[in-house]
Amino acid sequence: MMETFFIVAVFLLIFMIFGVIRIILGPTTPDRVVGLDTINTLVIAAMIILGAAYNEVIYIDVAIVYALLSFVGTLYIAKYLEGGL
Amino acid sequence: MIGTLETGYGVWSALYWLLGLVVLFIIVYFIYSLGGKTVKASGDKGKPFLSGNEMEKEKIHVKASNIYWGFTEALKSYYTPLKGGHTGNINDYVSWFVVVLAIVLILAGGL
Amino acid sequence: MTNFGKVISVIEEIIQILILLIIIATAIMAVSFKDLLAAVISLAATSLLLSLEFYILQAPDVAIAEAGIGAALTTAIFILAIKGTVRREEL
Amino acid sequence: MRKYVLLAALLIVSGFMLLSAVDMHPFGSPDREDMDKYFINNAQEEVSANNVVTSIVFDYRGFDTLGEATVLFTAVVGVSLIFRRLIK
Amino acid sequence: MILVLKSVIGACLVAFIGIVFGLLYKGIDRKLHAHMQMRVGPPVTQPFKDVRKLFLKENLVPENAVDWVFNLMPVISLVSVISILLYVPMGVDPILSTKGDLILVLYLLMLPAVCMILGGFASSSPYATVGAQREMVMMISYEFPLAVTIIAIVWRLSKIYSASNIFTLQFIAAHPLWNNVGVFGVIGLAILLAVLLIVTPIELSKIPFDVPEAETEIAGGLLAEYSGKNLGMFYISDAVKTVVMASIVVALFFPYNISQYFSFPQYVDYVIDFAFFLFKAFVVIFVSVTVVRTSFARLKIDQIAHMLWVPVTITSIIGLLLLYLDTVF
Amino acid sequence: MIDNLPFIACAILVILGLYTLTFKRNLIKIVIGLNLVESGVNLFLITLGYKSNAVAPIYTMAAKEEMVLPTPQALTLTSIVIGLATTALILSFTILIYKHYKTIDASKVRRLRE
Amino acid sequence: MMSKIVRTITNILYSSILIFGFYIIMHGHLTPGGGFQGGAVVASGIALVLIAYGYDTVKSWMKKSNLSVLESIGALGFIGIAFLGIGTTFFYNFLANSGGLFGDPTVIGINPGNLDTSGVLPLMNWAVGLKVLAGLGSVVLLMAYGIRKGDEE
Amino acid sequence: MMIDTIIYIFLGIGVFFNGLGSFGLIRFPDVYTRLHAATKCTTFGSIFTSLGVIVYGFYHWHVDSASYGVLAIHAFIALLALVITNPTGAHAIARAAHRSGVYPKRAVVDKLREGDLSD
Amino acid sequence: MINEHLPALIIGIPLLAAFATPLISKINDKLRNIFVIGILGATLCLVISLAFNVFNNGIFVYVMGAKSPGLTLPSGYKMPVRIILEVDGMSIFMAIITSIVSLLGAIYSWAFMHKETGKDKYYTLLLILAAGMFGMEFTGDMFNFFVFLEITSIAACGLVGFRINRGESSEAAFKTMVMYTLGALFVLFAIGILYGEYDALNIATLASRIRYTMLDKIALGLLVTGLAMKAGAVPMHMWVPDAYAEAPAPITMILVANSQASLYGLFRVCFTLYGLTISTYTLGWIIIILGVLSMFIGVTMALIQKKIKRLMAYHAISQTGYMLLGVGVGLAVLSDANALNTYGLKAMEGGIFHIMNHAMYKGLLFLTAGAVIYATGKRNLNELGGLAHKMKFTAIFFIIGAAAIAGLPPFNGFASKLIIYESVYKFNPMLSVIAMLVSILTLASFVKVFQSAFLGPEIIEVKKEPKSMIFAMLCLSVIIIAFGLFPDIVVDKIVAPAANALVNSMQYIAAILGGA
Amino acid sequence: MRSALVTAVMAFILYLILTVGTGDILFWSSAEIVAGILLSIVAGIFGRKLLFKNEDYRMLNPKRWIYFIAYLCPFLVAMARANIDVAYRVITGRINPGIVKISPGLKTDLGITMLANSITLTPGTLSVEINEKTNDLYIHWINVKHKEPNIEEVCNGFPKWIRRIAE
Repeated sequence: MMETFFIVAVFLLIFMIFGVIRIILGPTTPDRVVGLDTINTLVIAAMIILGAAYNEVIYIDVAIVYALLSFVGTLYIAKYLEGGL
Repeated sequence: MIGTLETGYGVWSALYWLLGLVVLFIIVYFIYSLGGKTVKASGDKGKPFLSGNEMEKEKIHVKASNIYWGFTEALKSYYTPLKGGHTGNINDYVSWFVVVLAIVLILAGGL
Repeated sequence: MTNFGKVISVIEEIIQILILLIIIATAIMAVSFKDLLAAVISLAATSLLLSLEFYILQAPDVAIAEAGIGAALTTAIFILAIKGTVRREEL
Repeated sequence: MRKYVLLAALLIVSGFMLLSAVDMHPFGSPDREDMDKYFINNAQEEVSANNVVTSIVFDYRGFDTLGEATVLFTAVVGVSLIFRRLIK
Repeated sequence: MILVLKSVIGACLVAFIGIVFGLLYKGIDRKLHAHMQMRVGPPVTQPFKDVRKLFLKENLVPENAVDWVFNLMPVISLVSVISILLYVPMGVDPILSTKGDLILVLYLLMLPAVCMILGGFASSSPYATVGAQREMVMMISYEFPLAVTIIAIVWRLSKIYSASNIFTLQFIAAHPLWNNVGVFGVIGLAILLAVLLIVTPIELSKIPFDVPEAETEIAGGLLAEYSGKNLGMFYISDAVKTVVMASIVVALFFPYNISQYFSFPQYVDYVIDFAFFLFKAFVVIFVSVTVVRTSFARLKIDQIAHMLWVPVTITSIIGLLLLYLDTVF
Repeated sequence: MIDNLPFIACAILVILGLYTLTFKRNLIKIVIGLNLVESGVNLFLITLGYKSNAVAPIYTMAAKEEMVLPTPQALTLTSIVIGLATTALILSFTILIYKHYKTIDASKVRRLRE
Repeated sequence: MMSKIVRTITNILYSSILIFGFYIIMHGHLTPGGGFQGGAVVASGIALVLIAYGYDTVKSWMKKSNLSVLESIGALGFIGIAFLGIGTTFFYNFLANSGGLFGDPTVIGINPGNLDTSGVLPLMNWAVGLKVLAGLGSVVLLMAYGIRKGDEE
Repeated sequence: MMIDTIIYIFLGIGVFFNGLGSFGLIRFPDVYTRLHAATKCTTFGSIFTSLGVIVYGFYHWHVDSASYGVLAIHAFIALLALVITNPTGAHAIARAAHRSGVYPKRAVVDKLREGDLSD
Repeated sequence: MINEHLPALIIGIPLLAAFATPLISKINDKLRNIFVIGILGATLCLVISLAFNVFNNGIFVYVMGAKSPGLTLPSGYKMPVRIILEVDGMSIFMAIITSIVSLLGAIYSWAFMHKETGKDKYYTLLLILAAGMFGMEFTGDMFNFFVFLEITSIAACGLVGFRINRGESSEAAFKTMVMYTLGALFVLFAIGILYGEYDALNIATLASRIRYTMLDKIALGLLVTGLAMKAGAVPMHMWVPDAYAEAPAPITMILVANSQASLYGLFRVCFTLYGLTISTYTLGWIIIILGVLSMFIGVTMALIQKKIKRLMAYHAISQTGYMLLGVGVGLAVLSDANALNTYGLKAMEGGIFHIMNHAMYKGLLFLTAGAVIYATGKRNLNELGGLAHKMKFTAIFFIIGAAAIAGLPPFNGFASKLIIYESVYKFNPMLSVIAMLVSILTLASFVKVFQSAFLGPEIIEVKKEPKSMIFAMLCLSVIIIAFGLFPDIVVDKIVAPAANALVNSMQYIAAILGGA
Repeated sequence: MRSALVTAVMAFILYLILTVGTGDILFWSSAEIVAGILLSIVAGIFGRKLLFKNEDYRMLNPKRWIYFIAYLCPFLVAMARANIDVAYRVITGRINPGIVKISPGLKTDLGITMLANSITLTPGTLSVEINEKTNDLYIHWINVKHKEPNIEEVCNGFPKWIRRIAE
C-alpha cells in the first residue's frame, strides 16, 4: 500500500512540471496564475497522499493549512490583476 | 604612577604635560598681557577688501568644497577612480561584498 | 523487507530530485522574469515547493510555517509592494 | 570589465558553496548527533511535551524565540514607523 | 614629587631658552640670508625689536571674526610649541624624558600649526582662509615622509635593542644609529636625513614653501588679519618652532656630544653640551632653512603637495627599504 | 543515490539569489533575490538535520523509532519568521522610495553617492 | 472589494481559519505547529478579509491601534512568562511536571498526548501566537494603508 | 483485499484526472479553457486521491488503531477546504483575467464583453 | 539573588521596556521619556555591577532555563544543550560602551526629537537596538548571536529610515537593510555549516571541536566577510555613510556602537572560535589589510565630503580601520607567544581601547552635528558658517571631539592611537606610518568642518541648543577628557582584561566545558 | 450577539472534528472540550461580523443540510460526467468556447455562491463574473451550444436544488 501512495506522489510531482511549464510559457499573467493554482492543488493532493504514506496523521495538518492559505495568495494576485486593491 | 601610560615601547603621561602646560600658560599669558589692549574693529578697519571693493558677507566665507584645493588637485589621479567607485548603486554595494567574499574565501581556504 | 524498503527509498529519492529540480526551475524563473508579477508568482511557487520539500524532509513544523508565511503572507506583501510601485522591471 | 570581474567572483563564491555542499556529510546521515539525541531522549521527561521541536523552540532555545518575537515586533514597529502620518 | 618640581622649573627655563634662542636664530638667519644676497641686512637683535613693537600696538579684531577663537589661538600656539622643548634633548637629557616620547613630540608639533590655521580661519577673511588651507594641505603632505623617517629609525633601533622606552628621544639620542648599521643602513639613514631636511623648511613654512603666507598673492595669508600682540605671539612661536625642529633633527641624527672627550666637571659638561647642541641646531637651520630659502623661488601649492606625495614619499620609502635590507644582510 | 543533491540545490539557490542581487537593477527584484538566498539557507538547515528512514521529532503516533534531528527545525522556524520580518520592512522602504523618486531602478535611486 | 462569491466564501472561511489557527496554536506542544504557525494562519485570515472586503471595511471593523496593543500584550506576556521563571533561571519552565494547570507529566514514548501537559509551553505558544497574529496582521494592514496614501496625495 | 482494490481504483482515477488536467493546461489555447482543465480536473483528481486516503484511513481505523481514523478525518477536512477554495480561486482568476483585458480566444460569444456590466 | 541573574536582566529589562513602551506612550509623552531614560539608566547600573563581578570573579556564565544559572552541562552529559550567556572581559567591555551610548542617546533625543511624530516607535526601536547589542555581546551561542544580529539590523534600519519625508532616508535604509540582511544570511549559512559538522551551536563547544577542515575554512570566510561588512570595513563600507548620514543624530551615535558590536562578533569568531586550532597568521593579515584599506580610503573620502554627517561617517569607517589594525596584529601573532607578549597584546589593547574611545568621541561629534542640523536645518557644509558666534558650547564640544578623533594630546584618541603606533610598528613599520598619516588626514578634514561650519562670518540664523542636548554632549566630553588624562587606569582595569579574554580562549571554553 | 454565538457553535463543531480521538468522553478529552469552548467563543466574537453579517440564520435549519447532502449525489454525478467530457476535449482538442449569461433567479448570497461554485466545479463551465445587483452569472462555457442558453443546459438543474437548500 505504501509504495502505491509514493508512486502516486511521483505522478503528481511529474504533473507539477506541466504547471511549471505553464508558468514559464504563459503568455499572460492569468495563465501563470492558473499554473500556480494547479501546482497548489497538486501539492495539497501530494501532501495528503504522503501523509498517508508516512502513516502520520499530524502531517495532514500541513495540507489543511496549505489548502486554506494558498487561496489567499491566489486572491491577492487576482485582485491585483483586477486593478483594485 | 597614575596617569602614565606605558605602551611597551614608549610612554606618555598627560598629567605632567598638563602641568607644564599650565605653567607655560601662566608665563605666556603674562607676556601676552604685556601687549596693547584688544579692540573689536568696526567700520572699514575690520573688513576684508578685494581689489578695493568691499565683499559681501556670504562671499567672505570660503565654501567647504573649495577648501584643500591643492591637495585634491595634486592627487587627482587617486581621487577620480575613488569617487567613481562610490556609485551609490546597491548592486555595486553587493558586488563589492561578493568580491571580498571571493577573495577572503580564497585566502582563508588556503588555496 | 529490504527489497520493499529499497523500493520506497528509491521512490523517495526520485520525489526529492523532482522537487529540487522544480524548486530550482521556479527560482530561475523568479530571477529571470521581467514582469515582477510573474516573478512573484514564481517565488510563490518556489516557496510552495520548498514547503513540500520540508514536508518530505520530515519537518512538518517548518512546512506549516513556510506554507503560512511563504504562500500567503509573503505573496500578499509582495503584491502590495508591487501595487505601491510599478509592475514592469525596466521603468 | 566590471561584469567579468563580478562573474569571476560569483563563480569563485559558487565554487566554494558547491564545495561546501559536496564536503558536507552525506545526505541523510549526520556525522554526530549528540546534542539532538539529548533533545529527543529527554524532551518528554524534562518539558513533558510531545513535540520535540516545540520543546526546543520554547524551552531549550526559548531565548532564540524571544529574539525572534522581538524581530517580528521590531519589523512591525518599523513598518508602522514608515507608514505613520507626518502631521499629528 | 621631584618630577613635579622639575617640570615646573623646567617649564620656566624652557620658555626662556626657547624664546630667546628662537628669536636669536631668526636674527642670524636673516643676517646670513642678507649676506648671501649681497646685502647688509638687519642687526641680529632685530626680531626682539620687532616683537617689542608688535606688543606696543593695539590688537585689532576684525568685524566678522570669531573673537574667542581668534584671540585664544596665538596663546595656545606659543604654549604648546614651548611645551615640546620639555621632551627634546638639548645637549642634556630632556626634562620630562620619562613622560613622553617621539610620537608625542610629532603630535605636539602639529598643535601650533593647527592653532595658526584655526586662527587664520577664525579671522574670516578670504585671504587668511586661503592661506590657512594651504598650510593645512602642506601639513597633510609632509606627514607621510616624516612618519616614515621616524618610524624607520625607531624600527631599526628596535631590531637592535629591546628596551621598553625606545620611542623616547632620550633613548634615541643615547643610541645613535649610525654606529650600528651596515652599508645599506648608512645609505638609508642618509636618505632619511635628506628627507627630514626637506621636510623641515616645509614644516616651518619658509621660502620656497611659504605659500600660506605668500605676501604677493594673498597679502600675508593666514596672518593677514592679525596684528599687535597676537601677531607677536605667532612670531615668537614660529621662532621657537624653528628651534624645536632643529633639535629634533639633531636628536635623531646627530646626537653626539663632545663633552665626553674632555674631563671637565659635570656642570661644565652640561654647558659645553648645550653649547654644542646650539651649534648643531644652528648648522641644521642654516642648511635646511637659510640656504634653501635663498636659492629657490616659491612653489605653487599643488606642486608642493605633489612633490611631497610622490617623489619625497618614494624617497623615504626607499630609505626604509634600505634600512630593512640592512637587517636582512 | 542522490548523494548531496539537496545540499547542492541549496548552494544553487544561494548563488541565484546572489546573482539577482548583483545584476538585477530593480529594487523588488533585489528583494526577491534576498528571499531566494534565505530560502536556500533555510533548506540547507533543514537538510542538515535529515536522517534517512526517520520520522519527524514528534511523539504523536509516530510509527518508527528513529527521528530526524530537531534542532535545525527549531532554527529554521526562527529564520523563516526573521525572513518575513525583513521582507516586510524592506518592501515598505521600497514603496516609500517609489513615492519619493518615482522609480525603483537601482541605477536611478542613488542620490547618496561619493 | 472582490465579487460576491469571494466574499461569501471568505465569510465561511474566516471563522474556520480562525478556529484552525487557534487549534494549531493550542496544540503546539502535541502536533506540528505552535505560536508562529497558528499566528501566521490567523494573520492570513486577516489578509483574506482585507483582500475580499477592501481596506476601508476592515478598518471600520478593527483598529490598527488595537492590533498594536494586542501585539504589545503578546510580547509582554511572552517575556513576562520568561521572567516568571527567574526564581530559578530566566526562561525556566516552572510549570512543567508541577501538577497544576498544564502541569501534568506526559507519558513517555509514543502517544497522542494530553493537552494539559508541558508547563509554560502552551502559555508561551499563546503569547507568541497573539503577538504574531497581531503583528503580521498589522503589517498587512499597514502596507495596504501605505500604498493607499500614495493614491490620496 | 476489496478495500485495497477500491483504494487502487480511487488513486488511479485521481492520477488520471490530475494528469488530464495538467495536460490540458499545456494543450488548451487560452486562460479560460486552461482554467477548465487545470482547476476542475485537478480538483476532481485530488478529490479521488484524497478519497483513497480517506477510505484507507477508515478501513484501518477498524483494523489497526484510532490514529488512522484521525488521519481520515483530517484528510477529509483538507479535502473540504480544497473543494471550497478551488472554484472560488478559479472564479477570481477568471474574473481578474477578464477585467485585465484577457479575452477568450476563438470565442463564439462573449456576453460579458458586449454586456452591460459596469461597476 | 539578583546578582546571579544579571546578564539575563540586562538583556531582558530593555526588551520588556521596549514591549511596554507603545502602551506607556499612549498615556503621556513625558512619562514615556522618563521611563525610557530610567530603564537605560538602570541598565547602566546593572552593567556596571556585572562589570565588577566579572573583573573580580572571572567569566560569568548564565544558562537560560536550566535548574540553576551555573549548570552548564546537563547531568551526565559532555556538552551544553541550552542557550548560555557567557560574559567575559571583552563582552562586558562592549556592554559598558553600549549602555553609556544608548543612555546618552536617549537623553539627547528628548529635546532633539521633540517636534517629530512617531516618537513612541522611535523609543521602542531605540530600546530594542540597545537590547539587541547587549544580546550580541553577551551570548555564547552562535545562532543566538545571529538572532540578535538580525534584531539590531532591523531596528537600526527602521531608525535609519525614520525621516520618511526625505527620500534619501528611505534609500539609505533600503541599502543598509539589503547589506545587513545579506551579511546576516551568510553568517547563518556559516552557522549551518558548523552545526552540520559538529552538531553544536555553543561557541565554546564548537571551539573545542573544530578540526579546521575545508568546511571550517569556508565557514570562517563567510563569517569574517559578513561581520566585517556589518562593521563597515572597506570595500564593503558604502552603506555606512548612507546610513549614518541619514539617521537622526542620537541614532547615528548608537549605530556606531552597533557596528562595534559586530566588530566584537568578528573578534569573537577569529579569536575564540578559530584561535585555538589554526595558525591565525593569514587571518590576521586579512583583517589587517581590511583595516588599512578602511583607514586610508575612509579618510581620503572623508576629506572631500560636503555633508557634515557624511563626512563624519567616513571617519567612522576610517577609525574602524584602527581597531581592525590593532586587533589584527594581535591575531596575526596569536600563535607566537613571544611576539604576542612583546607587542601583540599591546596592539590588541590599543585596538580595543580605540573601540571605546571611538564610540565616545564619534558619538560626541555626531551629537554636535545633530545640534548643528537642529539649529540651522542645513546639512550641507557649503551652506553653513559662523556658528561659533552663537553656539559656543557646541563649538567647544566639537573642538574636543575633533581633537580626540585626530589624536591630539591630551584627549583619549591620542592615548589609544599611541598604543597602536608604538606596537604595530614592530610587526610592520609601514602599518604604523599609514596609521599616523590617516591621523593627520583626519585632523585636516575636521579642521575643514570647523572652518566651514563654525568659523567665518555669521551668515545664517541659528536656534539655541536645548539643555538635554548640551547635557549629553557634556557627559561625553567629560568621559573623553577623563580617559585622555588617565588612560593607564582605563587600560589596566577595563581594556587589558578584555584583551586577555580574547587571547585566552581556553578560559572561555573551560568556563563552559569545565577544564577541557 | 446571536451571530457570535452561532459562529462560536460552528467553530466548536469544527474544533471537535479536528481534535477527534483525543480522549474518552466520546472521542474527546475534557481538556480539549474546555479549550474548544473557550477558543470557539473567541473565534465567534472575532468572526461574528462576517459569517452572519446579514443576520440570516436560515442555514441553521437541519432540513437544509439534509438537502445539501442529498444534493451532493446529483452534483457528483454531473461532475463526473462533465469531467469525462472535458477529458474527451483535452485529448481531442475540440472546443467551442464562449461566455454566456444566465439568470438563475437566486436571491441569497449563499445560494448564488453555491451555484457559482457548483458551476465552476463542474468542468466545462466556469463562472467568470457576477452581477452584484441582479445575481446574473456570466459563464464561460467550453462547448457553447446556444448563444442564449437556458439554465438547464448549463447547470444541470442545480438551481432547483440550491433553491431548496439556501432560500
